[in-house]
Amino acid sequence: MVNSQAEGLIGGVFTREKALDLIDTMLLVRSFEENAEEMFSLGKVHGTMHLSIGQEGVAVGTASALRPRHDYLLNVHRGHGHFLAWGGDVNRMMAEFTGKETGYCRGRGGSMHIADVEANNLGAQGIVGGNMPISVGVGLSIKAHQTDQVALCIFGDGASNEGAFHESLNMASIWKLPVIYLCENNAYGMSMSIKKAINVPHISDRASAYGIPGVTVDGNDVVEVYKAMKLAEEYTRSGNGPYLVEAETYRWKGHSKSDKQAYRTRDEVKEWMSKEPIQRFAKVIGMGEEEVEQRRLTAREKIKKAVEFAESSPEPAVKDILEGVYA
Amino acid sequence: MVNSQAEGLIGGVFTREKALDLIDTMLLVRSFEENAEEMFSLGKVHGTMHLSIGQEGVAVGTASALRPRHDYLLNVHRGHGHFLAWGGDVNRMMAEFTGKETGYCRGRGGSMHIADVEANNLGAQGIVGGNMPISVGVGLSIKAHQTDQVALCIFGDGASNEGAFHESLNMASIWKLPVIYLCENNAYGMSMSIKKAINVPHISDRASAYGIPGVTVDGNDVVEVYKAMKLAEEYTRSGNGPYLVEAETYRWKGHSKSDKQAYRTRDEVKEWMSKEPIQRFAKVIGMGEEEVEQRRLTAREKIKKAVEFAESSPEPAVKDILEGVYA
Amino acid sequence: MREITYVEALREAIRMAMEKDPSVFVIGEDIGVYGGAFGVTAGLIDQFGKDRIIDTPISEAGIAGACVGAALTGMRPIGEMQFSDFVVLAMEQLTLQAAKVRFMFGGKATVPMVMRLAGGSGTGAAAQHSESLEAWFVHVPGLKVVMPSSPAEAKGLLLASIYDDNPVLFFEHKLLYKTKGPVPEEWYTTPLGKSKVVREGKHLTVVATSIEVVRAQQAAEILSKEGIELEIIDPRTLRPLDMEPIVNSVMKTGKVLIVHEAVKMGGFGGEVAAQIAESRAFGYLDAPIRRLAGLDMPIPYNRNLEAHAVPQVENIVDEARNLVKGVY
Amino acid sequence: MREITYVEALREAIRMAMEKDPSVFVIGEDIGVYGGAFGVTAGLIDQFGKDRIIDTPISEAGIAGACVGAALTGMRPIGEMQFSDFVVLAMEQLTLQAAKVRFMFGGKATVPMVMRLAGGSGTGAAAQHSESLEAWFVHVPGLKVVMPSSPAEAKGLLLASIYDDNPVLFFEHKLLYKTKGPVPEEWYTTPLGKSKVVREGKHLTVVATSIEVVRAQQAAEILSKEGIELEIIDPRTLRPLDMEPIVNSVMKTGKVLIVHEAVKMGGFGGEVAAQIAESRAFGYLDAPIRRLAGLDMPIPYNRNLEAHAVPQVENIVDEARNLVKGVY
Ligand SMILES: Cc1ncc(C[n+]2csc(CCOP(=O)(O)OP(=O)(O)O)c2C)c(N)n1
Ligand SMILES: Cc1ncc(C[n+]2csc(CCOP(=O)(O)OP(=O)(O)O)c2C)c(N)n1
Ligand SMILES: [Mg+2]
Ligand SMILES: [Mg+2]
Repeated sequence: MVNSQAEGLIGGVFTREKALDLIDTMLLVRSFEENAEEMFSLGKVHGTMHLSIGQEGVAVGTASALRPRHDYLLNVHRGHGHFLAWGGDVNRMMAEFTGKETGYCRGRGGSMHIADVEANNLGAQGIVGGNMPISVGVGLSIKAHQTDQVALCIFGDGASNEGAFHESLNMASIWKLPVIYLCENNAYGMSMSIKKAINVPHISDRASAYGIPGVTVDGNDVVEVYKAMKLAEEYTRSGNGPYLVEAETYRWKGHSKSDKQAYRTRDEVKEWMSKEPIQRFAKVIGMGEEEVEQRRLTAREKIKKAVEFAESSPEPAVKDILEGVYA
Repeated sequence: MVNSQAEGLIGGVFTREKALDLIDTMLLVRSFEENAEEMFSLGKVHGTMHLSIGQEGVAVGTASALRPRHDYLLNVHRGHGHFLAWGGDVNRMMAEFTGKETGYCRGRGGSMHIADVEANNLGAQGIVGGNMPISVGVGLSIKAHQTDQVALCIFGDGASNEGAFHESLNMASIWKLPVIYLCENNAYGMSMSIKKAINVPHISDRASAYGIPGVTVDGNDVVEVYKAMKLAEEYTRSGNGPYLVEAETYRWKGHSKSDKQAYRTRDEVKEWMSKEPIQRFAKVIGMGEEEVEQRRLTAREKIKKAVEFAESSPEPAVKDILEGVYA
Repeated sequence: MREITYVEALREAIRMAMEKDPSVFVIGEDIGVYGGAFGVTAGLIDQFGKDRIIDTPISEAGIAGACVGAALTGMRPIGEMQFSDFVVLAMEQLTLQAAKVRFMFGGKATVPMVMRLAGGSGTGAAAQHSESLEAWFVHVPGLKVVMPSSPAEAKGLLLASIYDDNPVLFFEHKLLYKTKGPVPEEWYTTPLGKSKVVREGKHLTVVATSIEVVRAQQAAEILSKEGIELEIIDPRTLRPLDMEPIVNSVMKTGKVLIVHEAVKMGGFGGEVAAQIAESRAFGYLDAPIRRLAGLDMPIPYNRNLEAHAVPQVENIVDEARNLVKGVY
Repeated sequence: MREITYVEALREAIRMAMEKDPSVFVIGEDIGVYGGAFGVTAGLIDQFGKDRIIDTPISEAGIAGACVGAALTGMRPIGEMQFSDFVVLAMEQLTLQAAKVRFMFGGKATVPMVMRLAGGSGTGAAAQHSESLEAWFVHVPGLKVVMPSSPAEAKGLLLASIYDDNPVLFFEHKLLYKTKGPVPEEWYTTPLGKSKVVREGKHLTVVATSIEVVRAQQAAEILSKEGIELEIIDPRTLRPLDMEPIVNSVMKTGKVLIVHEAVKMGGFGGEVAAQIAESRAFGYLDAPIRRLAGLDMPIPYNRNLEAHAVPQVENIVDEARNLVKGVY
C-alpha cells in the first residue's frame, strides 16, 4: 500500500532524489517538445507530430509508479513524454524524430511510431486505440510466461470511443490480464470536446461496464498521478486483472502541426496553463523559480546535444530501403 | 404511461383480441421453426439457419409495443420470430428460406438476410453486431425527416462484445437518436456462455457507460417484455434518445444446424423449457391446453400452406444472376 | 476559366449538393469547426449547421454505419475517413453491408452513399497514414471506386458520386489537395465509369491514377522533348472500369505502362494488365506490359526513403523511355 | 500412406506444434468445447486446457490484437476467424499493426503469428459468410498469404506458417475440410513461397488456388480423355509468390488459364496475369492470358445460383478446351 503519510517523503511518496529526477524529466520533455515545435516551424522536420506540452505530469507520474524496461509500454501517438519517462535515450529519439539512421527505428517510424522493443517499449501508435487490442495479447503473454510484469496501455480520451476500447477492456477483464489502461484525458480528441463525444461525466465511469476498477485523477499533479498508478499497479500486478486510470490534463498546443484551434477559447487554454504540472510540482518540493530555470537550462542543453547528434547522423541509405519489411 | 392496473386488460395491458393475436403469432413462429428444422434434416434446405424456439416471447412482446411497418426494424440473425411478429408474410418468408424467386429477397438472401424494405424491415444480419452501426444512420435519418418513428435494433448477448456495440450506443446517446436497442440474451453466443464472456451481471449494466437507460426483463414473459418495451418506446419516441432493453431468454435448439451442445447441460435446457413463453402466456390469458393445441394446429396449417407456396414457386433464373448487384 | 484548388473544388461540390438537396449531409471526424484534417469542409458548418455537418467521436465503424443506415432510409450521406488508412476500421460496414445489402435483399434496397478518403504518401505521415488502398475495393462487387486526379474532376466526379445510387469509395490524394486547375462554376457531373484520354500520343500508352496522372503528364513533357509521345489515360473510376479507351490506345501504340502509387503486388495495375492481356489488344502488343508502382513495403517516415517508395516523375521518364526504346 | 481429412491434417499440425512448443496457443470463437465451427480444433482443449485453447467473446479485432501483442512478446499465436468474412473486423490489427510494426520499428520487432480463416462458398451460407478475400492481403507488404489445397499441404504449410517469423494469413476452404488425402504422420513443413506443379501437361498451363486446384484436377482428367493435357500449378503461397514454375510452364505450353473462386475483378488472378505479361514468358504466349473466376457479385443464397457464381469443373473444362482449340 501507498503510505501517504510516510515521513520525510515528498507528497508522502517521493524521496528528494526521485523528486528531482521527476522534475528534470518533465523539463526534458518540455524542452524536447518546444524544440520539436521549433524544428517543425523551421521546416527541419517532415511529417507531423503531437506535442505533449502541459501533459508532462501524467508521463512522469506514471512511469515513476511502474517498472520501466521490465514492464511493457504500449504508447500513444502523443507519446514523447512517456517515451522519455520510460527511460528512452534522447539522442536516439531525436534522431528518429528527424528520420535518421541512428534513430530508434532507423528513421522508418518517426514520432508516431517510435519504439524501443529491447526496453519492452512496444512503440507509439499512429492509430487511435490501435494499441488496445495489442495490450490483450501482451497480457496473455505475460500470463503465459508467468512473470510479474504488467503492461501499461496509454490512450487519449478520444480513443475511448473506438470499438477497440470496448473489446479490449472486456477481454482483459474476463481473463484478468495484467494491463493498466491509462486514459490521458486532455479534454479534446483533435477538435472534438470530450463533453460532446461522450454522455457520461468521466471516461473512468466506463470501467463499470467491464467490472473493473476505474478512477479519475488530476493529471497535472504528479503526486496524485503516482498514487493512483501505484494503486493500479498493486492491484494489477497481484493478479486481480486490469485497471482503468483516467488522468485529466490539457494540451497547450494544437492537436498537430496545423491546427487553428477554433474549437476552444484562449481563456480555456489560459486557465489550464495556470494548472501547469512542472511549476506545481516545483512548489510541492519547495524548489524556487531560479532552480527550476537552472534545471531547465540543463534540459535544454541535453536537447541541444541531441539535436547535434541527430543532425550529424546519417540519413538511411536508399539501397537498404526494403530492409525490415520481413523477418 | 403504461397503466398496469387497467381494468379488464390482460396483464393490465392487452385486450383479449390482442392477446389471442400474440399467442397465435408465437405459435406461428414456433411452427415455422419446427418446420424449418424438419426441412433442414430432410435436406430440403441448403445453408444454415438459427432457430428461435423458446424465444418467441421476446419477438411478439416487442413488436406489440411498437408500430411495425411504421417504425424501422434492424433484425438479428436469429430473426424468424421478429420477422413474423413485424407482420411478415409467411409464404414469402418460407419462399425466401427455401431460396425461391417468390421469396422476399428473390432467394438471394435466405434466412440470415431476410428483409422487407417496403415495410421498413431492414433485414436480418449475418454479421454479429453488424446492424448496430447501421442503426445510428437510421436514427439520423429519422431525425432529419422529423418523423415520429423509432428504430428497433435487435442483437444477441454475444454481440454486446463487438466494438460496434460500443461505438453505436455512444453515438446514439450523444445525438439522442430514436433507437431502441434490444439485446436478446439467450445465455450463449454460440458456445460461449455470457457468464464467461462478460464480467458484469447484466448486459443492461453497460447502458451506464453511455448515459442511457438500461433494463433487464424476463424475456419469456410476454407481458413483461411488452411493458419494458413500451417504456422504452415512450422514452425514445418522445426524443429522449436511445434505450437499452435486455430480455433474458433461452434457445432450446443448437446454435445452428450442427451443434452438439457440449457447452451446456441437459438439465439447464430442461429448466428453461419449463419457463416456456407460450404456455406461460396461455395461463395468463386463461387459455386451456385444448385451445392452445387447436390454435397450434391452425398455425401448422398456415406453415403447411407456406411450404406448398414455396415448393410450387420457381427457382431464380440463372440468366438473372447478376441482377441486384448495382442500382 | 477560374482556377481553384482540388480542395476548393471538392468543397464546392459538397456545398452545391447540400444547397440543392436536404437529404445530403456530411459526417466524419473534425469536419465541423476544424474544417476537416485537410480543409475540405472548411466553413460548411457555418452555412449548414451541425445537424448536416456532423462531427463524430473517433469511431470509424460508426461513421460508415451511419452512412449505410441513412442511405438505406432516404438520405444521401457523405462520410469522411480522415486518412484513408482508417478505413480498415470500417471494412465491415463498407464491404459486408453497403456493398452487399442491395443484392442480398433481392435488389430491393439502395445505398446511395459516398465515403471520401484522403489517401497517399508524400507528407511524412509514415506507414499508418499514407496508404493507397483502392485495390481492395476494386475487388468488391456492389461498390464503385472513384479517384479524381484534377480539380475539375474532383468536383464533377464528387457530384456524380453523390447522385449515384450505389455506395461509392471516393479516394482523394493528399498531395493533390493544393493543386490548382480550371473548374467550371456551374453544377456539372463527370460520369462514373468513363476513362479519359488525358494526353494523346503515339509511342506508348500510360495508364495512371490519381497523383500519378500528374506525374505522368510531367514525364510526358520531358519525353516530348526527346521525341517520345506518351498517350496518358486516367480511368478515373476504377470500378466500374472503362477499358475501351485503354484497349484502343494499346492497339495504337503497341506498348503500355501502368502507373500507380499503391504497392505493385496485388494492386489495381494487375487488373488493368490482365484485362489488356485478355483483350483484343493482346495481339497488338509489341512489348511486355509493364507496371510501375509502389515498392513492396510500408511507407517509410524518412522523407528521402518515402519519395523512393513510390513512382516519381523521373521513374516514369526512365521506365517509359526504356519501354519505347525496347530496353526491358 | 494413411489418408486423413484436411480438417484432421490441420488439427494434427496444431497439436504437434503445441506439444513441441509452449509458446504456441490458439485463440478464437468457439474453438474450445465446441471444437471450432468446422471442427478443426475439436478435442484440443481436452489436451491443452483453456489457457492454450482460448475461447473468446465475439470480438474479432480483439482476437487479432491478442495475436499481435502475444507475437510481439515471445509467443506464437494461432488465431481463428470463424468465417473468413469476419476478417473485415480485424483489418486494422492485421494490416496496420501486424504487417507494418516490424518495418516501422526499423526491423526490431517480430510478429510470428498465424491467422486461420475459413473461406469460400458452396455451403449456402450466403453473401456475408462465403467470401474469398485473399487478394486484399496479397496487396499488403509485411504479410504472407497461404492457401493450401490438399490435406498434406494443409499440415505442412500450417506448420511452416506457425514457425515463420512473419504474420501469416492462412486461408482454408470450407469445401476442402472434408476432403481426404495421404498425409505423412511425422512432423514436416512445406516451404512457404514455393509454387507446386500439381500435374504435368503440355497443352495449357492452369494456375489455380484452393478448391479450384481440386476442380482443375477433375477437369484435367476429363480433358485428358480428349487428348488435352493440362499442366496445373498451385502457388500455395500467394505472398510471397513464386512465379518461376509458372513462367517456365507458360514458356512450354504457350497458353495459360488462371482459375480462382474469388471475384475476378481485382482478384489474385490479375496479379498472376500481369506478372506473366511482364515476364520472359510474354514472347512465348500464343493465346491471350485468360482468367476464370467468381462472377462480379456477392455470393447468392440459392444453391443453384451459388454454384453458378464461381468456377465449377465444367467451366474449367470448357474454358480450357476453348483456349487449347484457339476459340476465344
Ligand atoms: C483510427 C484513427 N482515427 C483517427 C485518427 C486521427 N487522429 C489522430 S490523433 C486524433 C485525436 C485523438 O484524440 P485522443 O485520443 O483524445 O488523443 P490526443 O490527441 O488528445 O492526445 C485523431 C482523430 C487516427 N490516427 N486513427
Ligand atoms: C462478426 C461475426 N462474428 C462471428 C459470427 C459467427 N456467429 C454467428 S451467430 C454467433 C453467436 C451470436 O451470439 P449472440 O449474439 O448471443 O446471438 P444468438 O446466436 O445467441 O442469438 C456467432 C459467433 C458472425 N456471424 N459474425
Ligand atoms: Mg485527447
Ligand atoms: Mg446469445
